[in-house]
Amino acid sequence: MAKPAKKLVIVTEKILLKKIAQIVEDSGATGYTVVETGGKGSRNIRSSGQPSVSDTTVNIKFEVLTPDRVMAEKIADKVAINFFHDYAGIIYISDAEVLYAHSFCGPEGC
Amino acid sequence: MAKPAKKLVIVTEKILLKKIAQIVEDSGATGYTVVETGGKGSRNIRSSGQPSVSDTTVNIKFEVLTPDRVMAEKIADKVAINFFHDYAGIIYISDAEVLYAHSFCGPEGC
Amino acid sequence: MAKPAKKLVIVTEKILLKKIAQIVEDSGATGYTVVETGGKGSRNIRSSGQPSVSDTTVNIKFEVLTPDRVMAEKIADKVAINFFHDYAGIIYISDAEVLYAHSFCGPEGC
Amino acid sequence: MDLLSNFLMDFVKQLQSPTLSFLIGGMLIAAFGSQLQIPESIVKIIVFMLLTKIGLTGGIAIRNSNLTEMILPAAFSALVGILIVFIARFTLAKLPKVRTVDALATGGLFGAVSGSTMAAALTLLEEQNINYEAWAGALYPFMDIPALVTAIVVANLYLNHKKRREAEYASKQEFFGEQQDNRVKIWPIVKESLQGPALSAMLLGLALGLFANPESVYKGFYDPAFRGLLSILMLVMGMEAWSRLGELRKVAHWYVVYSIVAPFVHGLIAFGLGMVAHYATGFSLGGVVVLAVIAASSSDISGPPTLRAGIPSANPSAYIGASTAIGTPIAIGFCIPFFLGLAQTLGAQ
Amino acid sequence: MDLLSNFLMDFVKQLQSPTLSFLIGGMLIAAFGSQLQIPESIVKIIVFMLLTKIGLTGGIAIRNSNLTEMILPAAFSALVGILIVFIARFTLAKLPKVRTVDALATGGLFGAVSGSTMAAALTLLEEQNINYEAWAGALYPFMDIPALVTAIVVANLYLNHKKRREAEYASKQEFFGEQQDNRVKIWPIVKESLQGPALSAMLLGLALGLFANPESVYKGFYDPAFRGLLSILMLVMGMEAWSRLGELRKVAHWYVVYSIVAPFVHGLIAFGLGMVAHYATGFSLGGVVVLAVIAASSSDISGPPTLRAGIPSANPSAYIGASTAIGTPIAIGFCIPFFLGLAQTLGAQ
Amino acid sequence: MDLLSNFLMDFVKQLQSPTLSFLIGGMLIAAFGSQLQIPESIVKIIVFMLLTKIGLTGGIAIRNSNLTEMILPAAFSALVGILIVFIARFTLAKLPKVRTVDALATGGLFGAVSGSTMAAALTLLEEQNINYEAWAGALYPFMDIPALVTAIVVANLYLNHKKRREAEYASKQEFFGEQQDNRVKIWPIVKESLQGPALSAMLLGLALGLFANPESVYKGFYDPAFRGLLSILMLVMGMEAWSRLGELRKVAHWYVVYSIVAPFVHGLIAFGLGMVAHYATGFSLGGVVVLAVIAASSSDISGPPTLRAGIPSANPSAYIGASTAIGTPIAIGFCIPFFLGLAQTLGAQ
Ligand SMILES: Nc1ncnc2c1ncn2[C@@H]1O[C@H](COP(=O)(O)O)[C@@H](O)[C@H]1O
Ligand SMILES: Nc1ncnc2c1ncn2[C@@H]1O[C@H](COP(=O)(O)O)[C@@H](O)[C@H]1O
Ligand SMILES: Nc1ncnc2c1ncn2[C@@H]1O[C@H](COP(=O)(O)O)[C@@H](O)[C@H]1O
Ligand code: NA
Ligand code: NA
Ligand code: NA
Repeated sequence: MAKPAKKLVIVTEKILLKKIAQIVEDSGATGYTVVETGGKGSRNIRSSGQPSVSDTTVNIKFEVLTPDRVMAEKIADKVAINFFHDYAGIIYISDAEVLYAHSFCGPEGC
Repeated sequence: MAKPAKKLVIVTEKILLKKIAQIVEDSGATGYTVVETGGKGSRNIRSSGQPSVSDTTVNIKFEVLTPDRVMAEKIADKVAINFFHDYAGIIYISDAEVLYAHSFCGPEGC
Repeated sequence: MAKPAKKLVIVTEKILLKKIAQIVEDSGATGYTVVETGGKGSRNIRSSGQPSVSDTTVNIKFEVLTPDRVMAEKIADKVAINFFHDYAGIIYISDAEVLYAHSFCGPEGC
Repeated sequence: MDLLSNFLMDFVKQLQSPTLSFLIGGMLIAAFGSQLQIPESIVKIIVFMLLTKIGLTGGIAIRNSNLTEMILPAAFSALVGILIVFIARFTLAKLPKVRTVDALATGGLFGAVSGSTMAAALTLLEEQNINYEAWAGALYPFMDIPALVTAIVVANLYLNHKKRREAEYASKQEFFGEQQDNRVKIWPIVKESLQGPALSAMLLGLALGLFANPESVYKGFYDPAFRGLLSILMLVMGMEAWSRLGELRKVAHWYVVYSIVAPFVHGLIAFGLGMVAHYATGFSLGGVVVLAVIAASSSDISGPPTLRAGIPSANPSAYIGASTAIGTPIAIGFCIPFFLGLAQTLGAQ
Repeated sequence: MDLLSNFLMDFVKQLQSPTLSFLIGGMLIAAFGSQLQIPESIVKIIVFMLLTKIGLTGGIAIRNSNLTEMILPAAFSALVGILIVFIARFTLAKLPKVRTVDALATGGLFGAVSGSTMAAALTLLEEQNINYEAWAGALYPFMDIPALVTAIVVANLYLNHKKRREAEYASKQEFFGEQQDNRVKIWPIVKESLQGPALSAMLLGLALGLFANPESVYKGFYDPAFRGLLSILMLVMGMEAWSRLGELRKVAHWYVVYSIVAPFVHGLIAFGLGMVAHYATGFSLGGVVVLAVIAASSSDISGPPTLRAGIPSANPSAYIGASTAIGTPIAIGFCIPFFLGLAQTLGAQ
Repeated sequence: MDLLSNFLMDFVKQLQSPTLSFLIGGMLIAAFGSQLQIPESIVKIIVFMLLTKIGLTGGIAIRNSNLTEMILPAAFSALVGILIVFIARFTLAKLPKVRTVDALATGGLFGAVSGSTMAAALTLLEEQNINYEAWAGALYPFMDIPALVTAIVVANLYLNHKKRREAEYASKQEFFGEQQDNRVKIWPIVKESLQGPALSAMLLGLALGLFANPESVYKGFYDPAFRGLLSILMLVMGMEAWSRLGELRKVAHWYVVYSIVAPFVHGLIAFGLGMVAHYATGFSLGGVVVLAVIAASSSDISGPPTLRAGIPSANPSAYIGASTAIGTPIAIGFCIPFFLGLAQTLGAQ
């Protein structure tokens, strides 16, 4: 009943939100989940000058379930090549099994 | 020392927060972690009419560690059957190992 | 091209944010991602008396990618021994593969 | 002829009022793709303050007034709220490509009341120096709750009925445990409405106005901030309306027609009933305008989640899109000036 | 007899004041399950503005006043703050099922000061036209910090002592590296208190009042917004109190008794010392009320995180529950009117 | 001698103004490690209200004024904005360890305008009773946009040029698809600037001031809240400046020198041009101060994201650090009093 999948995670600067959403949508993935996060890495950069004495969360984390590794790597490559020269970010994948999803599982069901 | 577990992830509409928390609690899981997220899927529905010109996050993501796949699937089934006909959502599981937890590991420890 | 890694997840009380960030940084990890979450566990404690009639998120969730299990366990042990006697919390790990990262992959690349 | 040109000049003048011009400004900057955001927490506190103020006004007024005056307008409010749902049931629901549950949810939302639209109407009445009963804002729940309850009850009766008839649904019935019991419970819906943030704030204000002495904070804080805060909320409404237009494209075009026509029809019905109260019990013309505007308005804050929970199978893109993207701007931008003008014309006679 | 009926009538009248009626309103709508939420960012800015205003008032006042007047009340504040912790140590901690560290943390929280309670007292004093020294609000840190420091120090001394005695703890000692060094450091606790958002805002206001010329923003902004913002904060306090009641059920019932009695006891001690200052150095009766109220109050914003970090093994459900769910409503709803009435009775003689 | 001591006394007096003292207060409490936080949503709404108010003032003023007066100051604003980028290109960029793209981005940010700095200047002008054209705030976009556009265009021309020359970049070129087309498009940059939250709010206010009748909310809401809200924003600016100082340590020290000197240089150039307009078309001395201050200011809200997107390879720690940690406090704390004093000295003659 469950359908094996790859879970792709992209953490990068908030300013790239729309551009990465576009890449994910173009890739053929059925959707994505995105959340604002804080974080620290080698660059430790904030992408906006927004006054933020408050503990602003300035990274975004995309989670995208893809049916196979190929699609995940395609998205990862495109994001990394376009943005990781100039922007902070990390991309990783792991295994998952989708149990229920409206569009993910194709006609034959999960 | 570590105890194998399943990590169940449920992403769905915010309006279901309390009902899903109840299902998780009833299932015997020792707890859950929940976060507001944005996202896009096949339904692309917002569940509230709250004025939200701001980039409101309108989904919720539950993460539940369960000792075995059976419990995870029980929760998933109940959520999907009750809500996924009418509400947007996705459910998936992956493997994890619990290292420390107050109640998760039983008397014998993790 | 991808580099195998462990993903360490720590969910605990928000008041420990700085202390845990310090432990992670001291461990040699290249970075971390952190997000505020809500949640319920055996302790069900809020760590601050901040008026919060609103649905405040009061836990924090750290995600740390480490090159191996040893580093992940070192961090987990330190956090658990120092804080889990008095504070709510859970720690688990899972497998991941890093595809792109600025500092994670060493000179030979991912 | 003269009447029409007067009316048009008045209309343009009212579009220039802070309330309406901020609404239009919001639509324009959203159309231009502005990154301006009014944070959600600010929107929440503004809604709280506006509705608390409306409640306080009402509560303080009721303390010194003859409550029997309120009976007829309140009854008419409830009547209109229920009627609007049935109008949707027998017009919108009959149109091609419109599902019955979606039509009922839309009717419920248009029957329910928008606090921000009401606040805009009260402000414009004051700017035009038209008197209205200070308790007029308290008519809100009398129309809001009956509309939502009716929509949810009728939709569930309809669904139950359909389920029983259709044999192929039989096997699925056990999944929808909650709805198996064929009686729809009304009190939980009423309670959920009352618990919503907008109605809670208004009723809180009402109770404090009635039983406490909030005059000092009313005069020093809630009242003076009212119009300014409303201007920000109008901006948000305008931006929101624009950004929701897209959602409407996905649903039947009849929703657009409904959202333009319904506010006027609902408002006129209420206006007519209000005039009955005017002649019967001396309900002021300003009060008649308030009644017409809350009928013309569609709920934007409390209504949608109540309906989403009460009629889960209805498509929120349809009813929220119709209400937020078209219904609310029409109600604020056209119905308020229209009913104001109507009352002034009648008052001048 | 006459005195009592006067007192009761006064009490009811004060419950109708905006401050107290919003508190009660908050409890009622929370009890009713309302979905109304005041966003956390709004609560934060309100606390900032109230305490900045109190600080500015104090700073501007101190500029023109004889500071020696402040010495005695400030010393009494510190004394009361310390005393309250020891009272908890020798009463609450001795009760069955109450752990000593929990009792000490609770004593620390009740010794510390609630900015919102103080703001409520200052507002009610003004509404009743009772004079008080404008610098009275500046007594806050003199009681707050000693109470928190004493609680943390005593708790850690107690824990160290216990650890040394109990041999079975020996092996675990190395885990608690921080506490191995048996001397408890005081300066970090003081610093953490001063760095908390409430005290920071008050001290900032104080400094600006003393060294700058903030009169224009004080008169045009901070002062006029004070009462209105306070009414919103009182609503939040009421809702919060109600929602915390559940937590109290999990801990020993003695916390309920303590939370009802302690505010009065602490307030009376402070009132007595205040009267000493009244006769000795002319400290006003209004000032005595302020002193009594800050003693009766328990910290709601800065205190809890300081104690959570300083006494990690104490159970926050116990001390935060006791303070927020019962201590604060008692202090605001009963102690303020009580000490006001006491002062008026004494003043009338 | 007398002039200098007068100037110094004036300077100290201006530091005591609410605006500047809150800025200093913010730096101090941040230095002390205070946990005080002004929530981001509050900062956003304050910026919205301040810039809407400045826009409204301008719009209402323009309605009643001779627009030709504005031509010369607006042209000078644009000139200064462009000039500042080239100054950075030929001074800062030539310094050791400073990358050209970083220098250009820094120049763009210092050429662009800070709404909060401008608001502070307008407030201080009013406190000192110095007249200025009510439309002076509307000069903002005339300097802001040209500066950002110039910086982005020049940086991209420079990068393209470099790429073509350096053969070893050839293989990578295909990755940077967007920049392959060697013409830099200007309209998207202008549009992005106009869409930013600060400029959107100002232009919205301007349009409403021009075409609607917002006087009632202007007088009852936006205007009276202005100074108070500004004091909170100044506090935030001060805290932010302190917390960004650390970032500057990671980049070349020349940024520190630039950030101290540049505001004065830019301001003096603008002051000079403003005096030309003063003698040529009667531009008021107050207006000259506004022109000088917006030149001295560096953008804090809209500029950084625009530059981050437009010159991705520039290091934000360099330009945001330089602007927020040093440029802005210098502009507000030193340049405003300096140019005010200069104008008063010239006006007294
Ligand atoms: N080892 C890591 N584990 C988890 N998240 C990381 C790690 N390294 C970097 N990140 C995240 O990726 C972002 C960008 O990293 P960087 O490009 O190295 O600055 C950081 O802000 C973190 O949120
Ligand atoms: N392929 C996917 N990867 C990650 N999240 C998804 C995916 N598909 C759907 N989601 C999430 O699930 C929610 C509901 O999906 P849907 O029911 O398809 O509208 C979306 O709003 C996303 O947050
Ligand atoms: N089984 C679980 N699955 C997911 N998160 C959990 C689980 N148990 C506990 N947590 C998280 O860990 C926090 C502390 O747990 P505890 O120490 O048991 O109170 C909770 O607030 C949850 O956010
Ligand atoms: Na209606
Ligand atoms: Na106290
Ligand atoms: Na500039």
